[in-house]
Amino acid sequence: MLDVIDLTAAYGHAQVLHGLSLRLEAGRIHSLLGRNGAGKTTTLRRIMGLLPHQQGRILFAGDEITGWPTPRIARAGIGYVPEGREVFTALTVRENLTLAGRIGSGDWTIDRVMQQFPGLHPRLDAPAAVLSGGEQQMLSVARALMTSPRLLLLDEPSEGLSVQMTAVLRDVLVALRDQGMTILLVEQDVGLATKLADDVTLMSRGRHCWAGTAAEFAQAAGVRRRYLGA
Amino acid sequence: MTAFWTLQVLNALQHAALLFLIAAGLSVSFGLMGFVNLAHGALYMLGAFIGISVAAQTGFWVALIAAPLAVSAIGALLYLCLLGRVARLGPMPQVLVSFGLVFIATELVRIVWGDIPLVLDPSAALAGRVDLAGATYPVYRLFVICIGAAMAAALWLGVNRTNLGAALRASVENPGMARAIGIRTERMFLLVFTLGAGLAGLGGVVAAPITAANPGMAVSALIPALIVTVIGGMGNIAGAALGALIVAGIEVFGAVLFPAASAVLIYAALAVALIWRPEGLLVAKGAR
Amino acid sequence: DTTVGLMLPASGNYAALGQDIEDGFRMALQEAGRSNIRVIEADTEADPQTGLTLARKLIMQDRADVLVGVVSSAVLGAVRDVVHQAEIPLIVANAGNSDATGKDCSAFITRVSFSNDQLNRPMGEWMAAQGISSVYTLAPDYAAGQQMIAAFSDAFTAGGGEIVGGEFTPFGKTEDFGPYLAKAQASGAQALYVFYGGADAVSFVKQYDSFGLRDTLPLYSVGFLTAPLYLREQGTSAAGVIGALHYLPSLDTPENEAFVDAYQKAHPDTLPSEYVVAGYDAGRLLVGALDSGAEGRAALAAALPQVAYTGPRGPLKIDPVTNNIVQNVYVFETVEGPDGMTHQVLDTVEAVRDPPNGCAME
Amino acid sequence: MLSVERLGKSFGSVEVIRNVTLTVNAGERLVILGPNGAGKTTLMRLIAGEIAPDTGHIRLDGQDVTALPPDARARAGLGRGFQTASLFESFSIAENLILAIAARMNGARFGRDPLKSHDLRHRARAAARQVGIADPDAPVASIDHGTRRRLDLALAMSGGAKLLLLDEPASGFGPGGAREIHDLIAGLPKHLTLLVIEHDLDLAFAIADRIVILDAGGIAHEGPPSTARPVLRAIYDA
Amino acid sequence: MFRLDAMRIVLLVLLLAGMQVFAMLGGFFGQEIVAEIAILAILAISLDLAAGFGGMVSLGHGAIMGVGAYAYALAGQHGLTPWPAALTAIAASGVTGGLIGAVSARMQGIFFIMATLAFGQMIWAFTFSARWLGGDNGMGGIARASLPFSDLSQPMAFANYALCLLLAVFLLAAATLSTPFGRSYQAVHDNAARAAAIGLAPRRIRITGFAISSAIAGVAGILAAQHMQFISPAMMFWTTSGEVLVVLILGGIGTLTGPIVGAAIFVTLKYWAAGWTDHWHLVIGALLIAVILAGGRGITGEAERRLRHAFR
Ligand SMILES: Nc1ncnc2c1ncn2[C@@H]1O[C@H](COP(=O)(O)OP(=O)(O)OP(=O)(O)O)[C@@H](O)[C@H]1O
Ligand SMILES: Nc1ncnc2c1ncn2[C@@H]1O[C@H](COP(=O)(O)OP(=O)(O)OP(=O)(O)O)[C@@H](O)[C@H]1O
Ligand SMILES: [Mg+2]
Ligand SMILES: [Mg+2]
Repeated sequence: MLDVIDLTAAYGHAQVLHGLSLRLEAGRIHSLLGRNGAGKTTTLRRIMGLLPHQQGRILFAGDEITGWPTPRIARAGIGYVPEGREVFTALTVRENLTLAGRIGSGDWTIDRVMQQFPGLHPRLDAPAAVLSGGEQQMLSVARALMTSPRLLLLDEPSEGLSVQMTAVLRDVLVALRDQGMTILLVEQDVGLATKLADDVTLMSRGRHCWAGTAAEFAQAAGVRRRYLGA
Repeated sequence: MTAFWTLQVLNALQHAALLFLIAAGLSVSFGLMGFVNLAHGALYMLGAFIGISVAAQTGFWVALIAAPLAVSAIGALLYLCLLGRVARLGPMPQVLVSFGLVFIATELVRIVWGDIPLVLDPSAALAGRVDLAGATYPVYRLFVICIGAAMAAALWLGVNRTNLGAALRASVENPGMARAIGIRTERMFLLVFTLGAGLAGLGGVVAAPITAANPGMAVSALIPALIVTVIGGMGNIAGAALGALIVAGIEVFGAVLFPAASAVLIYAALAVALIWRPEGLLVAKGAR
Repeated sequence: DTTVGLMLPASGNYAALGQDIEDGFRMALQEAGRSNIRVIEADTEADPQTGLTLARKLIMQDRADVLVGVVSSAVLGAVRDVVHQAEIPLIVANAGNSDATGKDCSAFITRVSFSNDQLNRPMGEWMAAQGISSVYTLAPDYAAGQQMIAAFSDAFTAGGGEIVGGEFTPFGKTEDFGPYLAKAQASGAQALYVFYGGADAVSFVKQYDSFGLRDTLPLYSVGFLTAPLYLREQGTSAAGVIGALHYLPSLDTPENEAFVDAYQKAHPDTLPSEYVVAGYDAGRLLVGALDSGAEGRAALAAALPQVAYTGPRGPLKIDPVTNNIVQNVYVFETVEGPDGMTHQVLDTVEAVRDPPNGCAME
Repeated sequence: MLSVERLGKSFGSVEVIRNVTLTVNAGERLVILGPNGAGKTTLMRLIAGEIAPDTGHIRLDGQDVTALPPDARARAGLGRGFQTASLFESFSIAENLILAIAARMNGARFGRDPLKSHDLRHRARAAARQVGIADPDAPVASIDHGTRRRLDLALAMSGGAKLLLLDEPASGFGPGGAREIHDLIAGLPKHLTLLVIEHDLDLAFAIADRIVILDAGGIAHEGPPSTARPVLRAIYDA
Repeated sequence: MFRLDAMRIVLLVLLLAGMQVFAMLGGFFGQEIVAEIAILAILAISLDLAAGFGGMVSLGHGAIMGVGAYAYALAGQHGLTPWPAALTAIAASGVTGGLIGAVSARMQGIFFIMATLAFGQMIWAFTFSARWLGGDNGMGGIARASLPFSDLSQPMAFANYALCLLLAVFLLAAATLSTPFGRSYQAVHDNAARAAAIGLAPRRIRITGFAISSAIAGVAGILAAQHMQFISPAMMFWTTSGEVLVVLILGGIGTLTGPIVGAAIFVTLKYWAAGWTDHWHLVIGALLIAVILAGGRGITGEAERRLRHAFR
């Protein structure tokens, strides 16, 4: 589904990714793990075309999307839940969703996402600025779904979610996977990440350092300690 | 006496219509795109002068269409070559570049059209006067009221009945994320900027039969337009219309009832409005 | 050699007037065939600070022998003290503030244009004499506007008329006169008397006409309203407007005919405005003083007021009491002529001289 | 230390905080739990003075502070951590901390440059170390998410705050980081009073002396950690 | 955030020395220009304090400067000697700024700009029509300051005096920004919510900052009145403030040296370009745009960035 080959990225003069490679099988949940500052967020931003293109290639569903402008990447079917939510605070919840729905294929409607996140329903016409942290996080996921993606990139989606909502999110992601969506999950909650994931990739200082299935990861205690300190 | 007040109410409406045409484009680029476009007054001025030149060749009606189109084209060109790049740099560079454009446009107008004020004669069909509730009122001024009202309605529908307004606000707040949900921000900004320029051009050509076009108008049109935008609330068509009505009302009835204070009245109103509602009377939906 | 500092606005609101004055001034120098006059231009805009800076530059750095120009009264007010203290002659070619040849007069300041009083006073007297009994006034709210209306009102009421109302419109920001025209109409006055210039003059006449007030409320003005500069734009809207000015291109005198011909050689299809004439007469005055043998600041200052001649606008001399010009004032009606709008003289008030108004030189 | 009496707050027609009464004793560690949108952050904003309550009173050390602005409450000893890190973006990490430390020091407002003070710089570095920030001279604009969260916490604690309000302090930390933060908060000096909002139950139970569960704007439960589990289960399963 | 580093000190010294030399060699008009640059630079520094470091972009600074100038002239008329008159005028400007700030401090961005525009225009309209202040004709006969060792009626002496005042104002501004107050002021600009949470009172700090900036604008007003010995409401009109804003952004906002560079360029260009074209505004406009396209930081900001780069 997604092939990332030798990707580099930098902020000004600070090189952050040094030739990262990733391979995502379709219809699976893939966890990308690493310590703070490892470059996880940078990887996702790079895939979305939100950072200037440097070296490397990105292939998505047979297309080479390297260097495409972001809107085109989004329209090609990649949904993005950014770190820190980034909902449009000046817009209402409904506007956030309909806007994203403009490029969707229509199989995700406001009603359908409301079924997944009923907590948002009473707040539909409130400006996103006044939502609680957790509500904004749900909105951010819901917004990405409205674009009807084939591949969903999630950057720490459980941050700020209550235990109960985290469980809801987990169920949603599993259901999406079962419907055939491919998911790339960056998550600090290693427990959640490994419980959900089919495949796991570890990265450290902008480089890929371990990859395997979830089962293999569960065995690899040494790797976990070394790269995650857990 | 009623004829007198009818006349003044019509004057206020007519003044509001002109203010609305200038302010609407400013409000959209300001409130929805976050672009501090001080060159808006210059586009307004170009609308007037181009309209006058076109009308001299082909008559009023052609000018009424051609001038806004020409100014739109100028706006689009400016955006593509210059302002699009500046838009990303933040408000201070925007102020500076658009101020620079005011200087340049003013001098170009002086070079091309000279320093002597020019007027546009409306079509003969609009030249007469009609009797309304005892008052005799110039047809052209009624025409201005109608154009203002029609544009207000069209814009309101355009911004509120499509997702355009929301998409713009989203793109301004967080361009990266807006692009990540598939909004083609650049194309949309270009469209909106062009539209705003066209509105300014329309305002200019519509105003030209009433107030003489002169190179000073790039600057003098700016302040009332800014006041309308701020009092009405940014990025909000209904707000721009309301602001235009309020400002026009204050100017016209201030001139009638408190002539001695009429120079400061509008600023006093602005100060009061800001103190009462520091973010404009009608704030763009959703913004805190 | 004589060095002239020409202080005129080349940019900003008054740029068109500046251009006309300069054209006239250069015409006079050319006519005299003098090649030993060096002219240094300075763009004063309409800004007193800039005007003052440049006046000082002309006086101190360029060592000018005489200053010519000054369109805006605010600039004149700003440079007055410097000129007086530096004892350099200044020929005022426009700015009409009556005080400059009244209580603030100076032996070094000679005016060849007009004073606000000089044009408005005859108009007040003339209108009263016509049997007009009530007038509504409008003018921009600044010193010159107030001075003009005051001079008019004094003369008009002294002649038995009554000012039934009036308004000063906010300066520089009134572009729509609709509300004021409605007020004037409702005042029940017999006539409307106004002072407007620049873009305001054009808009005002257009708007006055569009409201159809011509039949009910005839328009009188100090003549700048329908001056040659604006007449082409105003077109037939200006028909019937009556005003008073010190010069009209349509004056039927041999001096004027020659002048208009000469001007039109350089500016085909354009009639000289009163500003061209002011510039021209400033030049004539200077040339006249030089011809009398004067050289240097002090001698020029003394010689300038002595010059008298009959020029395009008729007989012209300088009143030694105030150093203001003494000239004819023409009351005219703006009418449609064979080729466009023109002015038809209704009456000539001869040799109008301002009272000293507190002027005490030295 | 802190007492909140019959506090109420509505936004438009939505009643977000309903009649909440709560007391926090000096040195106590109180954790607020509750579902998303329960009103936890709103309660904290009321206590910090960022928004004004519709009804009720807030007392700090016995003094009624309901009408005081946030800065006055901060000077009275209240330290605030934000749910999304709130930093001085054009300053470095150390300078952020210096500002926070200097702000609470009474003294000449027109004295020496605090950013150049060795003493303050020293204290700022110590404060950065305390939350595990390695490079205190980095400009804030270039640091990663985890470091931002750490700095936010450090800003809350700096300058001798007596009562810390922390809104989800452990969120955004990496797997190893979360444990660090647990230890860090658990190891804070005992005289500090803590009011913490947290979704991470492990952390909550590790540090809490007392747990308050907020649901739909009201207090659903209050008591020692041992009593909280069944209530939580009831709320979360509903 | 403000730092008075070596680069800025070097630039300041070079600028002041350059202007001194220009005044010495440039004859009478050169001296006049240097004085004018110094006045504009002081005003731009004052605006930099408000806009660059406090985020309070003001279109009322021309009017606030005018209050200083008129207060100085009035105090002189009422018999005060120049120095006490100057103190009165600085206080008048500071208080005016404090009042405007008190009303406007809670507004942000364009709303703050418009509020300052409104108050500035009210001050202008009042002065414009106040007969006792000379109305639009202005007031003349204003005294220059007197110094025991120098005759300020000499243009060269006055230019030096203006440069000294400029230096003093620069150092004062730099020092203010480096005090605990100054740092708090910049912190409030950066993040008001966080500033309040660490115990800084944003509103009070903003008002104080605006008042200080206004007092400095008053210094510019006094100097302008002394230089021209004539004042008129033209200096209070909003376009004056707009021009200062342009000077500030052109030179580099938030640098404190930028205002001096911007003022020097603006004034020289104005007189130089006006010497060969009536359309000198065109030249200025094109320059403004060029500067922004070169990087958007203003001349000083851009130069500093390049130098920092080169030295690394
Ligand atoms: N805007 C920026 N400018 C400069 N450096 C940056 C910027 N954003 C991130 N970095 C640096 O890039 C590196 C990788 O950051 P990134 O945000 O990708 O890490 P991450 O793995 O997502 O960390 P976290 O778990 O904290 O979210 C970090 O060292 C960070 O300091
Ligand atoms: N300014 C406001 N206007 C309107 N509604 C608001 C405002 N602030 C908060 N709310 C609403 O109040 C409710 C409580 O919000 P609050 O932020 O206190 O929740 P929370 O308990 O902190 O949730 P979370 O755990 O998700 O952060 C939410 O439903 C939110 O949408
Ligand atoms: Mg990250
Ligand atoms: Mg919360």
